[in-house]
Amino acid sequence: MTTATVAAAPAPIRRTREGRWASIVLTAYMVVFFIYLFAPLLVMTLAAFNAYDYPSVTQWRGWTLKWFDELAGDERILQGLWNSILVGIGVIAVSIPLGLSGAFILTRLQSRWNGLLYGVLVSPILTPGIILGISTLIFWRNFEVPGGLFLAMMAQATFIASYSMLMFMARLQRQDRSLEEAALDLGASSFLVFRRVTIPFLAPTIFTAAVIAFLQSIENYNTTVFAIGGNWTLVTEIGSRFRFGLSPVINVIGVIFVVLTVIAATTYVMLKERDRKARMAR
Amino acid sequence: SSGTVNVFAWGDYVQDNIKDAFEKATGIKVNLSTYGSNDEAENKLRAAGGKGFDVIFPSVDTGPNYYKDDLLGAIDESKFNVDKVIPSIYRASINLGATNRGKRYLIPCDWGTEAMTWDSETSPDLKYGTISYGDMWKSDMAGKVAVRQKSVLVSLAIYLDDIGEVKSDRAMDLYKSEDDCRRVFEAVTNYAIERRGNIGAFWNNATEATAAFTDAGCSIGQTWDTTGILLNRETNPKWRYTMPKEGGLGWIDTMAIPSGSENVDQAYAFVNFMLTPEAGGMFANNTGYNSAAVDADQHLNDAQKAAFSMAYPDAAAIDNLWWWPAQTDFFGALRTEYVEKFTNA
Amino acid sequence: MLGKGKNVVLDGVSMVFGTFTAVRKTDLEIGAGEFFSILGPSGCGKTTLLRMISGFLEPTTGRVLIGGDDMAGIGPNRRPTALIFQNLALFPLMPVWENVAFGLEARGMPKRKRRERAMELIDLVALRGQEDKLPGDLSGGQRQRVAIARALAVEPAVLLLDEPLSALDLKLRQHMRAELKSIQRKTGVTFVYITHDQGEALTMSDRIAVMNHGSVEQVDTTDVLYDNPATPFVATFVGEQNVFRGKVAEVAEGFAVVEGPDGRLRGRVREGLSKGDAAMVFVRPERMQFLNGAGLDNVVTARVDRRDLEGPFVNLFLKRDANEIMVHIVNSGAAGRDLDGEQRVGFAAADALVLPTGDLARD
Amino acid sequence: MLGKGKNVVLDGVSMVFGTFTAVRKTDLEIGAGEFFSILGPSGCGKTTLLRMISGFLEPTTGRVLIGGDDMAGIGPNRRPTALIFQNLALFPLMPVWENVAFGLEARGMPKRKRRERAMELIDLVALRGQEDKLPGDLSGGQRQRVAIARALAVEPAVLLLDEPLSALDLKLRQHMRAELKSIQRKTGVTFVYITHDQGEALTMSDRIAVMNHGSVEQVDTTDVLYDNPATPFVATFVGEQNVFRGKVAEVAEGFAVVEGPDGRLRGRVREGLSKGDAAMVFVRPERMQFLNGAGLDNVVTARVDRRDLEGPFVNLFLKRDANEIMVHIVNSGAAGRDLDGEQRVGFAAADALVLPTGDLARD
Amino acid sequence: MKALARTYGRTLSGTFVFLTAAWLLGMIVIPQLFMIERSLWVRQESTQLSLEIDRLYNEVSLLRFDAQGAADADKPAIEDKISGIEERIAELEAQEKAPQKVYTLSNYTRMSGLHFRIFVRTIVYAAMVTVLALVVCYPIAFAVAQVATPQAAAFLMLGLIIPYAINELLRVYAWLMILDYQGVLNTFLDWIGVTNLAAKQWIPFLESPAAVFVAMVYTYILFMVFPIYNTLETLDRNQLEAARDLGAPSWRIHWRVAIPHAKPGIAVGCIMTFMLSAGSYSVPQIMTRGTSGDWFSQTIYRQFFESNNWNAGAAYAFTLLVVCIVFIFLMMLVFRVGVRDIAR
Ligand SMILES: Nc1ncnc2c1ncn2[C@@H]1O[C@H](COP(=O)(O)OP(=O)(O)OP(=O)(O)O)[C@@H](O)[C@H]1O
Ligand SMILES: Nc1ncnc2c1ncn2[C@@H]1O[C@H](COP(=O)(O)OP(=O)(O)OP(=O)(O)O)[C@@H](O)[C@H]1O
Ligand SMILES: [Mg+2]
Ligand SMILES: [Mg+2]
Repeated sequence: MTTATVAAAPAPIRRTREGRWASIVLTAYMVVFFIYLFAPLLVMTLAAFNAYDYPSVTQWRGWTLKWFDELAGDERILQGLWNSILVGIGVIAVSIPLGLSGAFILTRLQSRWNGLLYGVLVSPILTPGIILGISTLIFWRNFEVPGGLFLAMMAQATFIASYSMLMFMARLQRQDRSLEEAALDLGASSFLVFRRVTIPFLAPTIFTAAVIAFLQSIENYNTTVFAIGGNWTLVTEIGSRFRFGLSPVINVIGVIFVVLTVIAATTYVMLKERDRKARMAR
Repeated sequence: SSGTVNVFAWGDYVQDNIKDAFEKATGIKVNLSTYGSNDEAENKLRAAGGKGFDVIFPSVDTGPNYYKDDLLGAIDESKFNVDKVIPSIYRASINLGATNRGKRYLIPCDWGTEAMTWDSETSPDLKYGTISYGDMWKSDMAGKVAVRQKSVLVSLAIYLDDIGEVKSDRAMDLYKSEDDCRRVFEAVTNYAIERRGNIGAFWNNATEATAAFTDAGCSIGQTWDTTGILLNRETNPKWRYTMPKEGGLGWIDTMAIPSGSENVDQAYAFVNFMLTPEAGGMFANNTGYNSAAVDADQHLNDAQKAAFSMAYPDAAAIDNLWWWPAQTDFFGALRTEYVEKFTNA
Repeated sequence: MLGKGKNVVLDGVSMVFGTFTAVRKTDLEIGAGEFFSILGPSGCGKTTLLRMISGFLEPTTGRVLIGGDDMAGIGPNRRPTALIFQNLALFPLMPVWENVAFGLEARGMPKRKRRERAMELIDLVALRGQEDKLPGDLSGGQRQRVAIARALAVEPAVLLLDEPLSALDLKLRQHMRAELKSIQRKTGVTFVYITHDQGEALTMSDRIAVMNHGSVEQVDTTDVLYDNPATPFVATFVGEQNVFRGKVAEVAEGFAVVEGPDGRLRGRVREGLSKGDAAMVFVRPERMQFLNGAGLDNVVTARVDRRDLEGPFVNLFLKRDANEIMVHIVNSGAAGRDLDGEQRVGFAAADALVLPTGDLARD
Repeated sequence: MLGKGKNVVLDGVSMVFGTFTAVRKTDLEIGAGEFFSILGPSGCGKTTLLRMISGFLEPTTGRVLIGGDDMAGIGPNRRPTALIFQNLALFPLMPVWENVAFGLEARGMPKRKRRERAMELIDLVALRGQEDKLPGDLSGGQRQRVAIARALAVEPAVLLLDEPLSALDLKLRQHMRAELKSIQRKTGVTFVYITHDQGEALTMSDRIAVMNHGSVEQVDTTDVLYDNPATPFVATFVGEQNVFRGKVAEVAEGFAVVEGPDGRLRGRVREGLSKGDAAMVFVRPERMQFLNGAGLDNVVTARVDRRDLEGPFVNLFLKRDANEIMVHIVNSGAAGRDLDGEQRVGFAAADALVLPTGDLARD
Repeated sequence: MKALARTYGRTLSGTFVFLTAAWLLGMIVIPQLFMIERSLWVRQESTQLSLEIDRLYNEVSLLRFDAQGAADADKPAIEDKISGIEERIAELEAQEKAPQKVYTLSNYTRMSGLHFRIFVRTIVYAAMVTVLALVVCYPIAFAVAQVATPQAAAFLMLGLIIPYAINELLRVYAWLMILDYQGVLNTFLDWIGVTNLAAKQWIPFLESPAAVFVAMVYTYILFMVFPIYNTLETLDRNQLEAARDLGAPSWRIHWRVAIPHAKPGIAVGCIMTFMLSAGSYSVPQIMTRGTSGDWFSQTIYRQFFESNNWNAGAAYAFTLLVVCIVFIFLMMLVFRVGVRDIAR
């Protein structure tokens, strides 16, 4: 009796005549929107295959793959990429626990100061990135910590943790608190509750928050450029090359990233879909 | 100190061939970081309190910005070969900001210019000898001019001084005192604002400068030598680059040792290496700039030689250069102020 | 196989939230192994009471004793109780058996052993074969059973159930009532069962406490509660009632006569009412009869308004001025189909109860 | 004040989603002003049927006619129907009166006039005084009434209700049944009412269609449905039944004798059964009696297993091998309290119904 | 604290509090206080005197340099000259005072008319970007949340995320390539005959602030779509159907049902977009090539890095932050959204 209710997916609106117009308009709009979304990517990708020395599609000099070769030989870019990844991983490691802690405190503690605390904890999102970078650098100078990958990570984590926190708060607010109470009632220690009930509940958000943290870290420029000191990441390297003329090598990186993202995200969606189907079938 | 040197350089300065040659010659490992603008270099060093780097490449005129916060260490002239720097440049640099209160902090490394780039097809009449900064402000150039805000006001000051419209001692008044500076900038900016329609694009880096001509449709402008030369060489020979008759804007990039350097000896070794004719030649071929090392021109390749003679057809072109003087506090602030005024007019 | 139930004693327990008293001073004794229900309308304080027993709330005053031990300061994870939540609170990401074994996991039992133990309980609640599914893949009734097994796994002496059936649909709810009751018998654990559904409470419980506005109005066995409610609230909250208002005209030998707009009505009375007091006469619809001439202790005339078939019963609704009278007749084919217009209905004095006027359960 | 109801005709209507047939070819005529229920278990296609009437779905085959007009191609916003959703779908951010007036707003009625009109409807559903509250601040029953008023505001000829009471608790549900019924009478609008609760359908409807697996198994008035279900499914889905299985031993004069493990049982039969066929005998629990010696057409012996007080009834559950027999006795004080051990229960042949073996409603 | 400890125990709760405190103090408050402190003082020094001294020193240095190459005979004269100047230097240096750090609000109050105009314009522009982004994103969020099948929705989401795989600089640069005078769009228009590039007749997209808007909306789409999507996803489809059933046309359904429901999401999206666009540096910097006016973030940047006035820069930045926060509260007030809704 009830199993059918569980499995029933929300039926899509099957429109009758009235609705049809609205849906045509909406579909048309979506098409335009996605053109808007992908046009720059297309341009950027084309430029990666253009033999011209600067990223351009209007100055077309024929197809080439030389920029891919050049990327393979560009140690600074490759090293920068590696550094970006290191920083990204560090940012995940720092911002996820911070964001989680903040979210727990804000959602679980009822206090008059919550509003203020919330305001301060999200303020890094609103602070110009440059300022975060500089203030982090100045602060750590007191402890004789020079700029570098570590500080870049700390500076980025300052605001990325805020994003994570927002995501965790959203999830926690949807949490069924009675699950934790049930676990306690069954005699679980607080650690067990956390490990077996809370963390599994948060796991999907931890995953997305980590992905978003990583992406934000990888693409961050304003904050990183100051905190990075003598080291460099992919983006700061691109930034410093801006002055001397970008080469389409940069576009090649973009293309690779897009392809990787598409592959990763598509597999993710497919896996989820398969999972859902498997569950429906059961 | 260790066997490494932390070099903080412009993105294109220390390329692999130089790095490898230096490491081979001295056994010191180069730890390279790069930047894309003087502001970036300066502020990074300032934020780091002068620590973390052993060699840095400030433009000579930005020296005072470093002195104020004691970011650089004084140069021990006994530790490097003064004679390896082209003497005239070495001498000129004294006044341009390389010394402070009697001590030298900056050693010239290379020099270049910012001068006229134009489309010789659409403006066949323009050529070296007659071309002038004023050509950018002619009424038939609406939407076709590409300039860098920070330098265009100065070149315009030189031009207006030259034609006698705004007297400024060849723009030197800009550095004399705050009041003079304001007077000249005010007049120059007003002149520019009246003709703002001429501006097709502002640029701040080579990428933008190139795009200004290839994508934004500009046909005349003020660019760095490398931009102009590469446009001519790589994009289309119709693009020409040369000095205007008022004199090109000359800049000198230098090498300095930050006050917090921990590898001073290695730093001097690096400086000395950069000033060898071979390294100077490599440098010039790599970047398109002109090395300040004696005899570096012996090692130039043909393309570089050709470019040099397009940009500086005769010795007068070089003698007539207007070198950026050392910046003063009020100059930096006022220039920003008027640049903003011009930009937002 | 399971621990015997323990008794629960509430000794002057009350709960105040800020300025709001959710539970007034309450004394209650729940016997070991009893199926005890707490019945009351939404917001009357049932959950609060239960949470004090389970240890999630510390009472503002009074003591909670379980099996004779004072529970003050002992947290929910150290009391011999287990709570079944209204929404069940199954762990959605653990398969059934892990849910059931969670309490054992918390006690550090090795995996192999706890799976074994869980399987026994899964058998007990007839879920064999479902042990590796996730709760989301089960039907409502099955989920219900997982919750019971999970709670029983920790061998509680007292099982606290907070409206565990309210999320199920009617048929299933009826089915689960029987199941719960039989599990309680099998295990001998004390059940404290919260509900606002009087039918549920009546069918399952040994005894019922009826709460209203934070206080317990009556504690009795189901039959007593149904036949001898202590207050108008209990009378109308438990089962259906016809209510007639009036003033006491006579009191004698356990019976009283109430005079009101519906005439003189006689019914049983307990002490506490004397002549002239405002009173209410309560009669269950199934105790009323249509009179074909013949008389009964009490007779009222009213117009038949409508007839509802409810299955085993036919409900006849009669109107007398503003008062509505409901009569249940057993559905024996065409029952009540011919009744129409003005009718005389009656009931025996023994089937009527006279109580002092008081609040009725709203409906 | 409100438009009279219109009739609804489904003419060979069916609905296929992809490869899944949600509603099989159905013919149905719902009279103007009728209170018509569609009853069936979850997933049987009730909502789908309703959505075809309301215009949210176009039938795969067949036609929907309302008041004689073919509705093909006419969208939900232009049909003379209004739909009340299972979860009510009140607009949570609009105060009550705006909710009620929304349909009028959509028709461009000026604010003042529509508020006036909304107030009339608010009076109709007895919500005067609540008009400026938000739906979230109302009780379940009040919200229910807002939904009704909102639907009535557009003066529909047909009101479609999709399990509107299922979210309410028991007492309230019972109360709202009466209310809905009385509104239907007052307005004369055709009500098409969906439910999976047979009690609800029985108490309110003029006629009921029972659906199972996408097809309508029986359409009849409530009494006929209860007393003469056409199939085992309907028999067990509507009300409680005792079921005895066996083979037909005899058929004569509208009665059949079925032989099975419980002995020879006699009951009414319709055509279609002949000797030797597998058959089922259905008897309602309230038609069964405990026999003190005296005989009845059919007698079965079984052990009393347990006694549940359900309020007006006492349910006695008896076990006979695997079969459970349920007997309802009217609660007359101590009803059934003394019954114990082996007992004889019987029922009249006229109260039993013999049907060909078929699927029962699961519970 | 107690509430937290009851569920998670002392150790875990303590860890949460510790981490939050470390983040709050060590990464946000104290570093920011350093900046705020900076915005509250100026360095006072007598520039003219120092300039004069610097000039004299340079003269000495020059003379010394020349002396190396000079004939020996000339050297004494030069030495004389040098010592003369050095005396003068000593004299002046005695008058020179060390620069003084003076606490003042002048960094806040001295904002020039131009900067104030830029500031106001930036706020207005950011608001316009926000509105534009809202208009662009709402239908998408609605479609993904309410109309698409779950599978389609997953792919639409994927489509929304892909552009974020590439760096912001590149994204903006790509837009520049598209909108430039001789960019992709104008080339395309040339090809269909609308413009004529050869004759330098093109549509100057870049000259209007709209170019920045287009790129900025593009850059911040996700920040608008996601919060709206999240709220719209929770909108009961029955409400939409109920509205339609009651005869409402699509626009009214949105106006009266969907948009009010999505309000918290809209508020959050607007807040984020506003913040990000008000603080965006690279988009206006790259997009306009300076031709359509500065944004305030560029001004801040220049205060820091070109005027070398960190103190004023800090004050500007702080002002922007305060205005943004005021904006948040305004939005929350207007939309009646609580602080907590922002997380939804
Ligand atoms: N933590 C709390 N703070 C303040 N008031 C509370 C708290 N918990 C419960 N209450 C109030 O105490 C009263 C009793 O609540 P309780 O949950 O015990 O009712 P209930 O009988 O279980 O109702 P329901 O049948 O609706 O679950 C309610 O009015 C409720 O609002
Ligand atoms: N749009 C659709 N696409 C595919 N299958 C559907 C769709 N809508 C409904 N169904 C299926 O059709 C069957 C009938 O659904 P319907 O909603 O009509 O059942 P119901 O009788 O209303 O059930 P309930 O009592 O649970 O509401 C179900 O199995 C359901 O899964
Ligand atoms: Mg409760
Ligand atoms: Mg349905």
